[in-house]
Amino acid sequence: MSGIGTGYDLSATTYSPDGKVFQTDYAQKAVDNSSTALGIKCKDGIVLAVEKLVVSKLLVERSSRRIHNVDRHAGICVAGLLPDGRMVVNRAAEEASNYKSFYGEPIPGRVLCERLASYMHLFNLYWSMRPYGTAGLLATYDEDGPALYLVEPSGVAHKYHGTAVGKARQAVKNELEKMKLGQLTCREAVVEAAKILHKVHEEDGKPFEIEMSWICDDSGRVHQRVPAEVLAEAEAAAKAAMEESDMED
Amino acid sequence: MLPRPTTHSKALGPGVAGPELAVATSAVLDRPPQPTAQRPLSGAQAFSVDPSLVESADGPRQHTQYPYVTGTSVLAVKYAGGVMLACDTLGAYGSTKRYKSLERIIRVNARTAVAAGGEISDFQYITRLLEELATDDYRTDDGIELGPREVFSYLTRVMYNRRGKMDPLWNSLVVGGVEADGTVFLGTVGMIGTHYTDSHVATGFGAHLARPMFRERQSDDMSEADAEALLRDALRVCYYRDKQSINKFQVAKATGEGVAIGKPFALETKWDYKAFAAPTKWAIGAW
Amino acid sequence: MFRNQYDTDVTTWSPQGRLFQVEYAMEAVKQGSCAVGLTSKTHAVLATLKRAQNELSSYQRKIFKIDDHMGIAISGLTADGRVLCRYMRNECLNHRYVYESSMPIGRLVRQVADKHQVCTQRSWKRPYGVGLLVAGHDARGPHLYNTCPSGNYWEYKAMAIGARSQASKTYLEKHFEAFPTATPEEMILHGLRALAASLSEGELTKANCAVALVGEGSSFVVLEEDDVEPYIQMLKEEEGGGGGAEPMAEAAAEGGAAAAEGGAAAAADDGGDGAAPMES
Amino acid sequence: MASSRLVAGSAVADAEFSRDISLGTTIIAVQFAGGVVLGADSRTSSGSYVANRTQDKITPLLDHVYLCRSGSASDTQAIAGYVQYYLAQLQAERGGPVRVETAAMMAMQMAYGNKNALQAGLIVAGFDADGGSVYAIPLGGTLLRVPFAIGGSGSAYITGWCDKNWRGDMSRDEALDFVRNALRHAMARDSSSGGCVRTVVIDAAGASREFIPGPKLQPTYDELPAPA
Amino acid sequence: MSIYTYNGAAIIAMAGKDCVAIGSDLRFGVQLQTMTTDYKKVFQIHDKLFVGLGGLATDAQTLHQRLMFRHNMYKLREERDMKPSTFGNLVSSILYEKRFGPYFASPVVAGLEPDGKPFVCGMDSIGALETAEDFIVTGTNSESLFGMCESMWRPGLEADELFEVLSQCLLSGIDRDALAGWGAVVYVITKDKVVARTLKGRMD
Amino acid sequence: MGSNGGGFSFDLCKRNALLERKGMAPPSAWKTGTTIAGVVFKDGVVLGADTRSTSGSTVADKNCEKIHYIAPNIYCCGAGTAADTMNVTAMISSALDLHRYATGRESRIVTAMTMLKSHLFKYQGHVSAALVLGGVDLNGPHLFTIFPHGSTDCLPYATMGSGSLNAMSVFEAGFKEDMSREEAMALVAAAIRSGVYNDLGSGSNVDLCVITKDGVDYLRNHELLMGKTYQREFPVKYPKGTAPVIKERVIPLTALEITEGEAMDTS
Repeated sequence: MSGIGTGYDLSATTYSPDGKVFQTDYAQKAVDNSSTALGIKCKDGIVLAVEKLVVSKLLVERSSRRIHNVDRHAGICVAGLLPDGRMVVNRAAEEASNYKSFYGEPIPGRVLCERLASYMHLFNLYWSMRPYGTAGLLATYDEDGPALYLVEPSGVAHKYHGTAVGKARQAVKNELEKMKLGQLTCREAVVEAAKILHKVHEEDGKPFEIEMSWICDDSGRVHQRVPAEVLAEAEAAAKAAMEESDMED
Repeated sequence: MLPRPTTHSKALGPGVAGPELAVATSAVLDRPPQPTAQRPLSGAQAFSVDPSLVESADGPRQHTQYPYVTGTSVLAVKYAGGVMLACDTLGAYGSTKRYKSLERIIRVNARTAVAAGGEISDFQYITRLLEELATDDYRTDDGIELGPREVFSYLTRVMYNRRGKMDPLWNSLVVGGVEADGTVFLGTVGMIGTHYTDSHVATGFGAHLARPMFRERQSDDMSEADAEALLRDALRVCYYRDKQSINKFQVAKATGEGVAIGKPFALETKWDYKAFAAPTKWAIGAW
Repeated sequence: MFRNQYDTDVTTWSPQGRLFQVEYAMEAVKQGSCAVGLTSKTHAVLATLKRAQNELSSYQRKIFKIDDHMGIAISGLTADGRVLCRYMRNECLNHRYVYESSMPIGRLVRQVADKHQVCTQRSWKRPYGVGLLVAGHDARGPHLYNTCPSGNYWEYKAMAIGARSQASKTYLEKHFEAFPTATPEEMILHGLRALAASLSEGELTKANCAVALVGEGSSFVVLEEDDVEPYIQMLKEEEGGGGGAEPMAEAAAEGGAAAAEGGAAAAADDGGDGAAPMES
Repeated sequence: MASSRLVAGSAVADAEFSRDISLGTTIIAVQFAGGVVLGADSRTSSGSYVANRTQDKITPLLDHVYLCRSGSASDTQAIAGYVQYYLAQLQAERGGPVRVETAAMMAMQMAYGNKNALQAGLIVAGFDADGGSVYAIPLGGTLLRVPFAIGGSGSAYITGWCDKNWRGDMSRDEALDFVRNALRHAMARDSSSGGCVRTVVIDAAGASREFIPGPKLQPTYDELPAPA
Repeated sequence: MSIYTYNGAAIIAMAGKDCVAIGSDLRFGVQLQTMTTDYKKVFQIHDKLFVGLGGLATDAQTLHQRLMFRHNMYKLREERDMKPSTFGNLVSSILYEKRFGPYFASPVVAGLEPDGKPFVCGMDSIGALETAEDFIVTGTNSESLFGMCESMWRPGLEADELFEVLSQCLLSGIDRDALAGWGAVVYVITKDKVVARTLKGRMD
Repeated sequence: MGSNGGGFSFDLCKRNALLERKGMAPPSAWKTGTTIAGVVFKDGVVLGADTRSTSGSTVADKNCEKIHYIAPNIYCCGAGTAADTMNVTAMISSALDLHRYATGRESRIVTAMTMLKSHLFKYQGHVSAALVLGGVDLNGPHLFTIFPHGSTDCLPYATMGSGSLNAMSVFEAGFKEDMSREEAMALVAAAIRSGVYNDLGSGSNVDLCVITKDGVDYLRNHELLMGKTYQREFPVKYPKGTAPVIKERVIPLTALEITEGEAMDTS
């Protein structure tokens, strides 16, 4: 049922008669309209990737960041409103830092994820605030190994083997489901992620760049941007694959 | 009666709580910190303060602390292309040589190393602060990292702020490193925030024992080998003459290539002069 | 101008996942006169068009120095701009106090943008109605950033904001490939030409425009009045020569068209402007 | 009192030297079947400064009686000086060797009689007609005959070790080893003790000294061996 | 407050070529109050020997009396004047005797040795003797006297110039001393005469 | 009046203590902040000292002598309160003089050392003299340090005073057994220099004293480190009459020229 015009959809503290909190759903919309981001859990780590539309040629290449370091062992890729996303990342960094300074060890991924979810949930509880219009793909590597989480505007968070958010999320998920994620290495996943993003972007036609990070053995279990040359190779491979499939068409 | 504070007792010995002697028998058991005459006027003597002097002095009494586990001198020199820091690895508990593998030099980031003398718990706190700073740089991920001069400046503020609260961090710190443009940096910060940069620095006893040697032999364009030899000579003298030191040292180098903290090593020392073995052989009646 | 249920409150999402209040705040930026910024390999330049409220008033200042290595040009609500300016100056001073070094441009911009964001999420606040062009020089060279009321920020090679800035942008897009190697003087001239493109009437005079320059080894300076006069003179000579006039005329024409479009599309989905309000 | 306050104002401000020089020390003496072994480290400190790194803290009182000194260097030197003087006098008077106990008594008289003015912890040990004997004279001037005695700031660190490892039936070499090891462990932990180890063995053959340079001592836990 | 600054004094002794001069200010005060303005701190021991006594006035006077007593005894015993260098040692011994309860006075001795060579020496309150080739100062603001002398004195000053140099040093030195001043007296001792001159100084 | 009984007089102590209680700080005595040092070499002993004496932070004497004569074969460097070092060494020196007259033998260094230490011990550190005593006697060269409290050490190389740490670092790095005279002099001079340059209590010049069995070389101002670096280009010359003289008086000479005492009546 649509809430438009009913007046039940103007505040995060209002239920609609059928039990929905429309403001939360609307915030999710902002995420759904976002350019596509995906996360893959491989056997040796996590890869995060996101497409970024290049809206102006005056922009400095690769300047606007969507993937952020939270701590050495954790990173977040945000989708939706970028400013909202940054605030979530700030909070994550704060949590990581507080945890570290109090307990003396890096914050476990699960704890970080839960704390973030609680934080985002908070904004669904008061009329004076709005839910965050952002979702975060959280990649961590702790003593239990690598983990991928998705935290959504509602405060819901799940652990994933692979997932996507944004405009082409469904297409990406379809692609991910085809792959054998558990056998993939991060190095392979980088190529796959590039291919997927190129593929789902195809219809759009607008110029875009890919931002990608990983946390795996290759990166010393530290969350960092995928090295430029690795990324370039992956993009090249992705473009080649695209052309190939074009030919097939 | 209220329980006594559990500092250690002069009467019973290190690490033991109990009544304090009315008259200190320094002869038998020393008080925890080994004071020298110097009040904390500059970085060089910052931590080697005689607390009794502080207490008896006029003005606001430092109701704060008293160093417990302490490290002694830190020595550092600039040389061609880098800076070298050195100190021993002793964490003394009063006059007890308690922890002998205590590393007092840390790497802050690729360009900066910090070494400390004085209260080790405070230094560990400072270490955590610096780690957090480095992590902040990492998080920001914009290719900008704090240079040694910035770390140095930061530490002077931290130290001075704490002293402003009459709760000083009981350390003297040495910051060494290489700036992004290749400039070699070396500075020291005392426990009340006094700070200076120089071609060579030495804290604690090193200010008296090592600095004269540095003034004679150090030059900014000396080779790495020469710098290491100089530091070893200075460490040896400090070991001979500073009772809070042990023959187990660490040398760290900060160069354009990064920061390398070496493994602990021992120095060769000279004890077998004839006059040492039998000092009064020709002076019967002497001591 | 139409209204709907979802556009009065900054804490209300529209069913499409948009925040109208924020988008309206973005419009405030376009109310301000034009500000242009551009960077070379060594320098960053700001150029602004100043308005006077009436003939008796002075021209509104649009460029503010933040620190020796950084300054901003604002467009939109000047008062909001001054609040942010004060904040930025404070941050720079604090950074200088603690580290005895200049604050990295990007980090400050991010903080400012975060400050913006907070105002888009609290019912008792309103978004800042000002856009900033932040020009500065730090360890990583010269930078130009643009912040928006939405809390978004981007780093640009060159950028223009404010009224009729589309014309200026067109000029910049046409010439930006020449910027990296341009001399500071050339940069200033580029800046002024881009600025001139945004003029609807009249011409650049030493009174109505101000330029700022910052770069390697030169701290942030604002050129106004007599200091900017020689550059304006140079432009005029160019025009007289006829050679340089052509691109400007062209740009101005385009700009005019774009401005007309822009007015119509005010509240609608702003596709032309690089989806600036709600990058998602 | 007045004069001492006045001097505080006008005396040397270099506290290093106005403060008394202290034998923050480890001293030890053990009796074995045929005699006694005395041992001491060699560090003399003034505050944190090592004023003498090869001090001899084992002072002969007679050919067959030696004294280990701990406490204030000046006080113990003065005591030793007086005891040497009186013992020499007594020996000349008696025309024969003085017993160890007598020497210890003499030292006690000095320490006890001036206990408020002195800081001295002494161990007297020697060999006489009755064999070897060890006397401890801690602060205050108590005189105790003991099979072995330890003293000085370093002794706190080895009390347990000595209790565990001491045996009443040690041979000369065992006793010597016991002394060396006790000192080694005390010097490893007490910053006021250090440098070298000096020992004196006194038995029927007379007194024989040994000097072990610091680097020659076997390293203890967490220490590095001296480079060859 | 140091006991040394209870009364106030400024004294300089300077050596010249075969001559020597010594001068003091004239103020006698008790802390910040000026009592008299004709109080000389320089005393003549014999024809060619003067001693200046800075510090606590009561001790300076006592000391002066003891010094006169000792010198008179010496003269009776030896039938000659004491050499200035000998006298310096005498003063030093008298002071060191009270090592643990000193006179609060720091003497300056100036005189001509029998061979005509100038002799100046000074000491602290417990008799640490310092003989000088150039000058000796003492007083409540000895630092400023030091500064003047350090800059003005040069070897080989003749009697007249010695007087002028010493006067300048003394007058400008005491201008920076609230506890000394009100004019000065300077004695110049040469082979055949002693000239005493009173100088005009600030009266505040 | 005027005790000649020797020893210290304590009659002013009570009064001074009272004054001090009333807030009248006693004056600071001159002291020698000082770097003094000595080494034993093959044939003898080299002693060294700087030449600064201070009163508070003011330099009281720029070129004082800190190496004191004890006996023809013994010298002693003094640090601490200037009056104490001077008087203690002078006292022991004269006592040894008498001892030599009595015994007809060369003084031994241990004798000087023992006399010094017992004097200092008697005053329990209140006579604050820190000494480096050196000399050569029939047993060869000897070097002792004596602390204000009266403890002594017998050492091959020794330093004292506020610059002792600076000087010691030179010795610990450079000492060798059985050095030549030249080596030993260079080493001691370097040690003193280290004090002069690094310790504020020490300054000016280097005095050395080399004692061998063949005699003593007292090298006063062996190294002149600190001359005046400034010089008045043209020292101001005051013409006669510059100073405002109010009154001038010539004090007549009174002394009787006694050429010869009258012969005592011996009849």
